[in-house]
Amino acid sequence: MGRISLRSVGLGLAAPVGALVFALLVCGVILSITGHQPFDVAEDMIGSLERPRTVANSLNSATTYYLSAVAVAIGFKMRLFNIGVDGQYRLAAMLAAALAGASFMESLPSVLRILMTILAAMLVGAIWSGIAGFLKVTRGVSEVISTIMLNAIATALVAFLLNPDRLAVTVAGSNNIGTAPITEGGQVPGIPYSGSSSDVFGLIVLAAVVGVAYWFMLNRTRFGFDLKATGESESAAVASGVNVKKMVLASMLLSGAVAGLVGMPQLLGASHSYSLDFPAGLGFTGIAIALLGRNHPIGMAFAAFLWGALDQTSNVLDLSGVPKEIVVIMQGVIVLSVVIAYELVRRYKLRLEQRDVGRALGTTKTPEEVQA
Amino acid sequence: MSSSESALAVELRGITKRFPGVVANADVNVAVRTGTVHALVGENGAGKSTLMKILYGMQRPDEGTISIDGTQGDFHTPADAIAVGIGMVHQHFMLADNLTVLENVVLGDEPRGGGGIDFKAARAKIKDISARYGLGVDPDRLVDELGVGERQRVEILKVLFRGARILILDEPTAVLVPQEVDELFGNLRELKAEGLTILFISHKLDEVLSVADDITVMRRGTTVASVAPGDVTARQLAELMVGSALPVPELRESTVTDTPVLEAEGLTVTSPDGRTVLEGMSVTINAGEVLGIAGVEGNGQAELVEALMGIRPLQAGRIALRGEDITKLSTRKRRDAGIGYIPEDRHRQGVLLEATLWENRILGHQTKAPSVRGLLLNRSGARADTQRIVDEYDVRTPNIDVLAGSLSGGNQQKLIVGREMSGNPVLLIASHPTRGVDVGAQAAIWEQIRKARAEQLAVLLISADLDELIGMSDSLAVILRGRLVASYDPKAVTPEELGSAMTGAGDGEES
Amino acid sequence: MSASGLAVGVQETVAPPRRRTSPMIYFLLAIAALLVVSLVRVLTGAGNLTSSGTVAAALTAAVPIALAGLAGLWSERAGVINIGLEGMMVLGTFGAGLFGWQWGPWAGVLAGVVLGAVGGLIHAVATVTFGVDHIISGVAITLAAPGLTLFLAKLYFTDAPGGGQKQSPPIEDVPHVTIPGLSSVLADIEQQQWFFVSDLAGLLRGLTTDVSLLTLLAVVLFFVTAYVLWRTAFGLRLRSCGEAPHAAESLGVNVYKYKYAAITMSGALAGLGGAILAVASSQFRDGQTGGRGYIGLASMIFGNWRPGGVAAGAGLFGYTDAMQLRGEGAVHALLLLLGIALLVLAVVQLRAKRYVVAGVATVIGALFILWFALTDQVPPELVSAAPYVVTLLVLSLAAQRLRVPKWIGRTYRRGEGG
Amino acid sequence: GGGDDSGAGGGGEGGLKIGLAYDIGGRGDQSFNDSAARGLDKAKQEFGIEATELEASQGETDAQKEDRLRQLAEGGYNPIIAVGFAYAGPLGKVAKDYPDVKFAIIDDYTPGTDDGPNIANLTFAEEQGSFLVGVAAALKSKTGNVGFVGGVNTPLIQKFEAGYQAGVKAVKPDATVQVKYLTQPPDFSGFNDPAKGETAANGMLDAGADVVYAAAGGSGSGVFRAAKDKGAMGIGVDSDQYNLPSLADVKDVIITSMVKSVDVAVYDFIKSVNDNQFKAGNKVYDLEAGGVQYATSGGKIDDITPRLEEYKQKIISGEIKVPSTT
Ligand SMILES: Nc1ncnc2c1ncn2[C@@H]1O[C@H](COP(=O)(O)OP(=O)(O)OP(=O)(O)O)[C@@H](O)[C@H]1O
Ligand SMILES: Nc1ncnc2c1ncn2[C@@H]1O[C@H](COP(=O)(O)OP(=O)(O)OP(=O)(O)O)[C@@H](O)[C@H]1O
Ligand SMILES: [Mg+2]
Ligand SMILES: [Mg+2]
Repeated sequence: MGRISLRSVGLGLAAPVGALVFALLVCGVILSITGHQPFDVAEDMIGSLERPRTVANSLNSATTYYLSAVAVAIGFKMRLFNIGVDGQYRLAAMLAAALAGASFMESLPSVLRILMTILAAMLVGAIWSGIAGFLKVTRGVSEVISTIMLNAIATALVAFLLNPDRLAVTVAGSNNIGTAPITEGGQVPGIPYSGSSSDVFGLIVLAAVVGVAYWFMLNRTRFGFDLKATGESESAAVASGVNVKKMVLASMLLSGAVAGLVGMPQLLGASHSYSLDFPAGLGFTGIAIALLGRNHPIGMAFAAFLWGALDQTSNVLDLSGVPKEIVVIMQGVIVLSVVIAYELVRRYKLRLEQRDVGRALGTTKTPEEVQA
Repeated sequence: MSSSESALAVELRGITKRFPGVVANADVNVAVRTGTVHALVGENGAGKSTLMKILYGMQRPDEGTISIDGTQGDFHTPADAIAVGIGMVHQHFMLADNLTVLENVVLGDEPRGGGGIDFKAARAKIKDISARYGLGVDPDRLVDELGVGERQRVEILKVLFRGARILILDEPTAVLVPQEVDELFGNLRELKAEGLTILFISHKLDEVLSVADDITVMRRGTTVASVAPGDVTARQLAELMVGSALPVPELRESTVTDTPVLEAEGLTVTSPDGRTVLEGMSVTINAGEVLGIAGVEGNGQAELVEALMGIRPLQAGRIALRGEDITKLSTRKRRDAGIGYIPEDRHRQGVLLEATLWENRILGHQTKAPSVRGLLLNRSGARADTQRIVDEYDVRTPNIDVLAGSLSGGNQQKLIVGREMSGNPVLLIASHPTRGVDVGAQAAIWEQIRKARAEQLAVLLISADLDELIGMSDSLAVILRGRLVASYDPKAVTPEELGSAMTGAGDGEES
Repeated sequence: MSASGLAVGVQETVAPPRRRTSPMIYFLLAIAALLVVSLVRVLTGAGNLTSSGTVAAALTAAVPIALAGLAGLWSERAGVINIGLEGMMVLGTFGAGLFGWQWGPWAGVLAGVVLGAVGGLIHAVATVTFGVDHIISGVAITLAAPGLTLFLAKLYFTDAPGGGQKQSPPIEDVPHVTIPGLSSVLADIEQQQWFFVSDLAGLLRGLTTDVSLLTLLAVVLFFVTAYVLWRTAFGLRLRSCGEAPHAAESLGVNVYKYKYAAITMSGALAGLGGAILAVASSQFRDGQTGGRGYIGLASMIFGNWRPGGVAAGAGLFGYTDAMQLRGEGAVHALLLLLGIALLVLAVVQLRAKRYVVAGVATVIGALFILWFALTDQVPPELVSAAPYVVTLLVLSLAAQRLRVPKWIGRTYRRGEGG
Repeated sequence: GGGDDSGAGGGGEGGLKIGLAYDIGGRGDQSFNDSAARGLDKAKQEFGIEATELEASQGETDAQKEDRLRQLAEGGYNPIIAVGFAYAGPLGKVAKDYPDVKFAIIDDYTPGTDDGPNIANLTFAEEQGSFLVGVAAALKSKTGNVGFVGGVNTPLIQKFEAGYQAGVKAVKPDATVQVKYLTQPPDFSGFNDPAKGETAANGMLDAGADVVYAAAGGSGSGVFRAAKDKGAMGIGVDSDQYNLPSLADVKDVIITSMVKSVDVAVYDFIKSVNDNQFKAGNKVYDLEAGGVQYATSGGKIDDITPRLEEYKQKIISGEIKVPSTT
């Protein structure tokens, strides 16, 4: 066993490291071809990570990305493709922001206010993804289509609600429009990060909690077992007594509830209002990170941080005249090469395992031994 | 050996093929005379299919040579083998369900005309071949709609369509009833008469002895004997195959009681397209009784089983388990009430190939100790019990943390049987419990069923293996087009009688 | 993850034995639909419902989506999910921008096709050769493509006249054609506002007037696809790779080759869709595809992996999109149209004894009609959701008899079959 | 805050070192950002200064914007110009930490950015300029039916609409104004989708409009193409679009443009810093200041310029008060 685990650790590391090296190589080539100095670029990016602020911001991005990735991963684990995390978190953040900013909330104790906001966001996210789940189990509508459609519908709905006649307030002189700002009591204070001008989102704790809960749910609960079983083989799960329709609905609701959280760190920790410039597209980033982290709670955490760090260090590139899109290319190449590497390693491991099984069972005997 | 008397159609020399962990073929030598039926026998995993795939260019041998009609060949793909006139019907059907028979047949060798496929010519040719060999295949039907027998004939048509002179048939009779087998053999003799060479794999030794001109026996990846059918008995052949005597399916004294465990009445199931696939079926099984259901595949067995398990909705009917109505209960509740389930297709319904053995132990028992505690999994409980099953049922595995997919089919099956027997079920629904399982495992599974029956378990046994059915059942029923058409006393019935009842030709008697 | 997703809820399709719906049925259905639409047009006075302008705009809007859908069809028929369509379209828009600007629109289209095909090829290498999960590879391509194009755009376009960091200099358009004579006759009939006749004239006029050659090319490609995939040996083999690759392999078909061909073709078609988008907009712009690749994928599923269905899905989307862009009035009328359509569906479902669906359809239908009756206008912000709502509704209420290529999303490796 | 942010600060010793952060779109968007770039270029030529330009990416957070500004500040850039209201929040924070650096923000004057002693808010009276092109549309229209195509439904673009509506109504109170926004935020593709612009404009033209105002960034080219096909007229936005090379093939339908002189504002700001005349607080670029105007290139509105000038004077004098919301 010791030998095997050592081997599997080695193999486990081989994939991501190999892939990273490969991705760097590809980007280096692209940079060289286009007349840039790959090493200078790398130095700039790594150098900017020495700034505490960049690290803090990377952590903050990672927090949001991680939540988004978990939301996506819950679906992935049972082969549900929730492309709708994007719409779910935007609608959830908008409505939760409206609630949190509402004047009647001012009188409530801070903890209750924050809790209500977060619960409201989870509820909205769950309802929005629940529509897709409901249509899937009752009408067999592919969740891929329905969530794409629901993303666009959410956009229209948010635009409709983000109107001074409805949930938005306008600020004189501003060209922005958003929900009423959340006052101090409704905000989640940041965690000071030494040397950085920006704090780390207080809700990074929430992300950690969600990650642990996700891990626990998958590995320690019956529900998680059913979820994984359904993902691995729907027919076997059905035969084992899993009600797949209920599972689809439940996991869509769960995925949506987590999606509802995606906007919270930013909303309660920084923006304090849902306005036109509230970050969009985090749902899609979540897909990439879930894939990169292989739906694994720890894997996704690393992936989220890597992603956040790449995003945050890209600003420095423009200053030295390198198009920062090189970072986006790098992200794409990393996803692809990590996965290729994992696939190669997986095949290799499978071969090793079969060989082990074979050896243990003595099926590798030579014909002479057989005839004997 | 008479191989020197006529030209050799196929000569395999020193074929060796290694897979990770397994030497599938080790220095195999086979010589097949032109214009003969040559049978290849051997237990599961002996390397028969692998050898045939090598001959057909689907796999490359690590060592050895292949000669066709005296000329040495080097096959990289099936296309190379097809080019020299080899055709193969695979153990598992190689058909695309969503394509028509015609499309499946012409695939890869399409008659061209007018910038596309010449459908007219293809249709004519298929009808012609179909008529000539009495295959009765309609080129325009979707393969999805065909039964196993028809699929088998489409497979043969595919080969004939390409004008193959050497036919490989890998276990063509496994899914056929005796009458269909006879028809097939009729076809084979006709083909042989036309000078074709046939390589034929089967586990059914009587068949082998009746149809083959030569027999090659394989064991553990190598050829251990070449015999003529006249020189051996089935028993001798079996001993050559396994190196020991064959186990026989049989029950000892009757344990049947009059306490009904399963009472199903008027079960009616319709398929999604509105056909009635199960029509007012009633089944009763008492404690300690094994009810065997015989039937050609696709006559409603799968639907019956799935209806009993609550996987398929009922249009009408009532199911009671030990007197309690379970008609409206979910699959999970039914399992909780004490139904064990050995599915016919273990990869589809029985195991999670990418999960470990102990996780597979939990599957189907997600609500019961020792694998769970409340809403949480009990990992140590599940692991301990998995170890127990591995030991008791002789599941050959290095440990319980390997993925189920890396076990052989037989060992997977033993794990499933062990799992379904745990938790003391009152009713066991066993669909083809020994399908594709080698003799050792077969004997073990039969023994477990006997043991449980002695402890008052009720068993619904569905099998395509008529010997198993006759040997293991306390009573026997025949299913045809969604109805039970006849009942037999297993002690008094022959496989032939059963076979004709299964095809609708026989006259079953009430018993 | 991966694979084709869960089958739950999808009604199992057992092909009705030997009942081929004749084209006549579709024709009659289309006539009936047009009758209802023109009835609504007369009732509401929303001329935009069937005007030639709407039809023409719908056609233009549908083309890139339809090509993306067709691209998806090629790939998925060969068993490979292509969620990278969006990225391949982006490559197409960029190719059109870079080459179209310097060497004219046709060169641009060609470049778009080639770049798209390169995207497809990458997808093929990842999924076929390396057996990577199809979704992952697709997402990676969709992720990297905009990065790459922006990176290159900054290099090539920033200092070009009329270009910028995120957009190319202008591209010329390709010629547009009109069937001479016919257009003006139809225009006269359309003007008359006759029930049905004018609507039909509007429809025909929209389809025959000022049609871009690229639109025609797209239409031709649909017929070519249908022919190639269902009438030729190449197509049969390709489809067999998506249904049962090991069966194909056992008959000597080189599955890898066909998968490569299909995915590359898929990329090329997506690239074409992107290029057409760029040429029709006179330039490449970052973010121009606006999710059309995903919509195309949706229209392919909507269309049950068949060219006619893809065209219908893209057409439905293009139509509602054109309508909402051309004026709010039509969307208001759409409420009535949807209401009526739902009631019709309710009756059909009632006759099929599906009471729940019939009930739900009746309720939603009545709500739409009520909404129509009680308001003069749909809030403008919500209007933009019309195409999505309509697509979702149609999908939810139509029976889901989807037939996914059987081997979709799964890895195939030579010699592992049987 | 603190730590790593304490360094740097004041400007360079010799010529100015300007940092400019664009909104999404960046230099070359043939619109708003490009206009800022023109102002920068002019200043560069004139004052021989050095400049670095950074650009926002799609979907980024305020933190990234803040980081961008900080990097400029840390890098010794002074002054720093933020293009677009999205920078408002981040700028407020950064400016506090760098009291010696002069900042400018375009299109925003909100509490939080107005109180900094080192921030100049450069805002525009888009509604006033839009009013005038509305007048032009009404005067030029034969059908009494005109259109407005907005790129994305945001308050900023709504300002354009409000002024335009008022202008049209001022001339022809019973005229019809058709309004369409191409997309809803956060889908900003409405600024980038000429095909949508063309469809929307076609709808308006089919419904009787004969002049369409395209306040839709890059989607405007589609609007003009529709106008050209149907023999109608179009009105451009932000810059004098008649003269844009990218619109050369449709320029004959562009009768005028609502020019928003971001370039002037940028140039003025740099000049003020260069001349040590920096003034914090809001500077409104309105008609009076020449910050917004109507373009006359192409001579299509020569016949009505007297009327337009008349209205312009009335606005400047305060006789007409142009609403900024609908
Ligand atoms: N692709 C493969 N990879 C690894 N091992 C394989 C592969 N195919 C076959 N084997 C192994 O080779 C051995 C021979 O398998 P083969 O399928 O040839 O047996 P068989 O004689 O046809 O058995 P059966 O009677 O069950 O059909 C088996 O032990 C199996 O484990
Ligand atoms: N294509 C394959 N790739 C890898 N391993 C394979 C393959 N086919 C078979 N094996 C391995 O061969 C072993 C059993 O295969 P085999 O098909 O011979 O079993 P079996 O006892 O005949 O069961 P079954 O009836 O399910 O085929 C297992 O270890 C399995 O993992
Ligand atoms: Mg086998
Ligand atoms: Mg075999």
